[in-house]
Amino acid sequence: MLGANCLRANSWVCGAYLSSREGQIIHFTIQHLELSGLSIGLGLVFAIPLSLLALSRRWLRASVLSLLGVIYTIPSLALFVLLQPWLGVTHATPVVVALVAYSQLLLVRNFLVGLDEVPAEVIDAARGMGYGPLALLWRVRLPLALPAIFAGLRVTTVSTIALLTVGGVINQGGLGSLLFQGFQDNFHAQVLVASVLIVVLGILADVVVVGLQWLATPWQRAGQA
Amino acid sequence: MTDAMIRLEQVTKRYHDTVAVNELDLAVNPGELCMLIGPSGSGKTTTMRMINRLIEPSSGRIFLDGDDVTHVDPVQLRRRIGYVIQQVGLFPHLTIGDNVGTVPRLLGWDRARIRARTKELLELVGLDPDVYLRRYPAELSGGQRQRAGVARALAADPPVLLMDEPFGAIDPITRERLQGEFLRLQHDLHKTVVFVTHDIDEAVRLGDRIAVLAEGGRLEQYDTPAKILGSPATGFVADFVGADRGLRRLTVTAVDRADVETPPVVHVADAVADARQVMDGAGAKWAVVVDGEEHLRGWIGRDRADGEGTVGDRAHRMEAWVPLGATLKQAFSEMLQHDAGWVAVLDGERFVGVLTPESLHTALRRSVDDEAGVAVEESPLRQ
Amino acid sequence: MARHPLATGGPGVSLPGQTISWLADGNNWRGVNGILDLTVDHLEVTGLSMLIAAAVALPLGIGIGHRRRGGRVITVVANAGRAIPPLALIIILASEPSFGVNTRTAVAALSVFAIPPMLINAFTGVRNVDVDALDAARGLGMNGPQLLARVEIPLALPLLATGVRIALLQTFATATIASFAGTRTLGTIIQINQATNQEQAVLAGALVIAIEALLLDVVLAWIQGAVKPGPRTRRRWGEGRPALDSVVAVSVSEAA
Amino acid sequence: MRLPAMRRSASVTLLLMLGTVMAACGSSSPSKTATATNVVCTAKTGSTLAVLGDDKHLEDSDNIIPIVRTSVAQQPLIDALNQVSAALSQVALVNLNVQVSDDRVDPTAAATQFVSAHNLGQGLSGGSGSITIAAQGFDENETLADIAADVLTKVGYTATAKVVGERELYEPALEANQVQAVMDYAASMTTYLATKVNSTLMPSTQIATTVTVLKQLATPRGLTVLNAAAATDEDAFAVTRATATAYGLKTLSDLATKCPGGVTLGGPANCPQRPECQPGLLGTYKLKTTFTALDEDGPLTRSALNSGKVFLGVIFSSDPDATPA
Repeated sequence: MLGANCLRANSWVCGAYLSSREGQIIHFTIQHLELSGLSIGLGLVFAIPLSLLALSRRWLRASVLSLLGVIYTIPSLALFVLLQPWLGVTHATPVVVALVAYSQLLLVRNFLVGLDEVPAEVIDAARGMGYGPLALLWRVRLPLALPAIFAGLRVTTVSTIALLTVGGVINQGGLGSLLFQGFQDNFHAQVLVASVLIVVLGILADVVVVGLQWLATPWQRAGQA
Repeated sequence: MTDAMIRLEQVTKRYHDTVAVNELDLAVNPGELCMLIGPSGSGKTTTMRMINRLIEPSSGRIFLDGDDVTHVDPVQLRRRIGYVIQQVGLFPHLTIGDNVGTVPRLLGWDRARIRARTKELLELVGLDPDVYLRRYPAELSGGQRQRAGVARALAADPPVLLMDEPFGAIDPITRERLQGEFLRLQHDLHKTVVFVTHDIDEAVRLGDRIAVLAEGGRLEQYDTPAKILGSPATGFVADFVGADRGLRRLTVTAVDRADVETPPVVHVADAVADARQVMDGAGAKWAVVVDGEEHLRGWIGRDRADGEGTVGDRAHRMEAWVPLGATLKQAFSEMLQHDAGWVAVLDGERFVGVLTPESLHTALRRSVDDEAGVAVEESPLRQ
Repeated sequence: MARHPLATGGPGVSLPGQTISWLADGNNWRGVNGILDLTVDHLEVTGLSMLIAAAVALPLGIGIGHRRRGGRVITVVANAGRAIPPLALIIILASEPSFGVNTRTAVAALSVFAIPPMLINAFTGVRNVDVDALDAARGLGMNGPQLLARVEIPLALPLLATGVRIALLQTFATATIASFAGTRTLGTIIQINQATNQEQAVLAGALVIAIEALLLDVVLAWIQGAVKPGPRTRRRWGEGRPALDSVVAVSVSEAA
Repeated sequence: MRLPAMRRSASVTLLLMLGTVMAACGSSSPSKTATATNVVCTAKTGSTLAVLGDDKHLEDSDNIIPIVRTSVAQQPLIDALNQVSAALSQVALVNLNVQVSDDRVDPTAAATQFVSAHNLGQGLSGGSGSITIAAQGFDENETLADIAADVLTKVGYTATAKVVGERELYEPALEANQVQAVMDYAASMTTYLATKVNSTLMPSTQIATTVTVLKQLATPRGLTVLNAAAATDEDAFAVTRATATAYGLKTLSDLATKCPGGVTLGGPANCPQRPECQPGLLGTYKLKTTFTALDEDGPLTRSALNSGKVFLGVIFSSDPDATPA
């Protein structure tokens, strides 16, 4: 059975590829999920203190956002490569660090936009009823900023999963590596399967984040109901 | 007056070069509804917000129930003071129940007590708990949201309530109803309330006492609505209260027994001839018809009193009447509404007397002269 | 500075040092694989793709925006634009014999990905034009096309320019990756030297790409400022930089 | 229907892009034609390739040869890998490539099948510790690394194959103990080590001589050279079948005589530095070439050859598609 005909014909759509390379496909898919999940997770972990820092001073806000904007402008491949000497070639640290850096602009800016959009009268009422500054942030301003934060998270999640693919050209890109290897071996089925999987992962992740938002913001549901 | 619930002593608020409030002395007694009124820039909202220290006073002292709260922890202080604002500020991400339970939760009450208190308050402000407890603010109308706002402010049963134009953004009809309900609530709860408004009618209707503030927080006059309307202390107050303050007087002066006239009274069972005789004797063109227990049954005109028969079957129904204690304004509006020459005054069911335009006018002048102690000739009504 | 475990560079001279000297070396700039030549190829590919994408995206975005309907389509395009990795399409087209490994294929792929940002921002720009302004214009007796030309497009210009700017930066970055699928761009410096582990050249290439991208961004920010109707406001660095990915602006409104 | 306002304001946006392109096209990009002193050969497009004969033996003995770190060179490992070399005839190697490159069999599957077919690792045991076998980024070498890993696992090691990349990447990794073994190519490794230490030693066409020279270079670097296999995979130079027939080319010497003006050459980026690549063509065959860096017998080289972008392409001699001219 080794080498079914559609494999030999190198056709784009070839079921035999899935069965013959199942292990490899699963391996790279898991690696893709791990790397992008890690990047998004770390992105959130860094975005919160960064946002609070940006909140603390007026001028800080502008310079934090423009710094993140500058990073965002640097083409992904260039940043991956620039980080390699410091973070090592043989593992994915440079790619993860770069993806985390890219995610900051969207996460921090949406965090701030979300906090800005909290209605003034709600804050005034809360302070008037005896909410201290911390309680005000934690129990009033953050929950109300959630819709915008989730919007940023949605975009970041999908674009991180897609951007990881670029790591494939330096053999650190999860499904991106499978895709690029497929190109180098001129293996059509592998190229197509890798590409479709990346897109499917992106869409599934988007659905998950929308689900999380649906759970975390009951009042929005009610508003629309 | 040491027993004032809220006392401001020489309270001043300076923003670098402008003075928002200038050495204000104000005392609000327990259970009193004190209205703060004045044009924008008069510092009325600033004054109110200094009481719960949302705005820190530049100098002077603030006493709450006798304690000097000028330098206590503001966060704890605010939990002892109810706070209602025009845009309500309900927490959009919390249900109405959780909104109302906010301060009790901050004070650490246990869940059962909070739940009970929340239900009780929602009923108090006319929102059915079974329907509204789990609703979100977005699902309520403006009026309902404001009721929830008041309920939230009263949740921890604070002795003092600060209200910053709470009904400002609500349509006139609902506002009228909310004001009525708030008066009924205040009647039951006897909270000490500082109520900021720019609407003189609202101040007159709700206030036990009204503080009229001018530019820079200068207290022009602090007195009962009747006094403010009847005898404005300064030109500023007069202008502010408005040229038709006489009309507004009507809303604050109640109908008194001394004001009514006693027209000829006939009994429903009397003969028409007797009625005719009574009217001719008094030179009156009409007479009031009552029954056995002095209950008003109607009236009979001289022109209808010819021939035979009992007064009862000739009497007209009496549309225009007001209860004793109603305001002169209600009496006037009844009179105008039914285009009647006079209005009957009843004490419960019993007929007391009638008011004619003439007697209404003297009643109005009487209420001004007594209060202001001013001789009739110079009474402002003359101008 | 941790030595690169696999570096074969000369002993002693640190990596940054080598990178700088590589950059300082004149003949890395001239010649067929020189930086100047590759920059020209890079801008050619980017410019061409942008032209094609703009010819499709701008009229379409403005048209749909003008009719105020089709918001759903735009959101789908936005999501798709984000979910599909450009490298995938480039490689698929390069692997397909009928397209093959050449500039034409790369331009085709790049222009596909340049469309979403411009389409979204053109649509949003026109649709968000203040309704009162439109009513006033209709009131003055403007017909459809005049409305579009005299009111909607001028008012939508800032967002239109943002869309073009984002698309241009995105295409410039993606063009770098296209070198790994056979298109001569600045990425070629990385692709060639990475295979032979000429690490300092790879770093130098990455540095050149990053700096050129930032320069392009500054120029675009300036042009965008010029395009913005209304009073010139002094803009601090970064202040004028609208959301680089104003697709987020759409998504924020989508989500909220 | 003219839209004055639209033309005026929208033109700024279009100008922006036109400006970018105009600036780009305006400057003269150097023409890429070969020097035209005498007869110029132009490539003919085509999808089948023809390998030109190495009549002057530029390509030395690039037999497959296991190289391991001396620190892991215990007897079980040596015997196992030598068994692999013994089994690797030229036919076996080409067959492996057909399976993996054409039939798209998974390299690991092809490897396991090869190991069981030749019952490698039979009667060997006692291996312990973990061994990482480096592999270059193309199918053949990945398969060979998988075969080595299979056999070593049978013998008791925990062996894994790992794609590292070109020799410039895996040789330093070998010395730095990041990887412990590699299925290398004798002549190429010899040249690489020689240039690395500026030695004048050279591989030869005879594998035996090449191995002695390789051992001389490798041992001081802590590397042990095992037995060479019969199978070889040198660089081969190919043109499209159409070009071969057009110019009647059979061997590299024919090419040198038919196209004295020189030809365009495409291949892996390190070809200009490798004596058996571009320098060798000039030295041994007096063939001038202008080089374009593409890849290691990958899609870039193939499409450049097929589309006529390059006249001559570097491919692997063991590549199933490469039939002699």
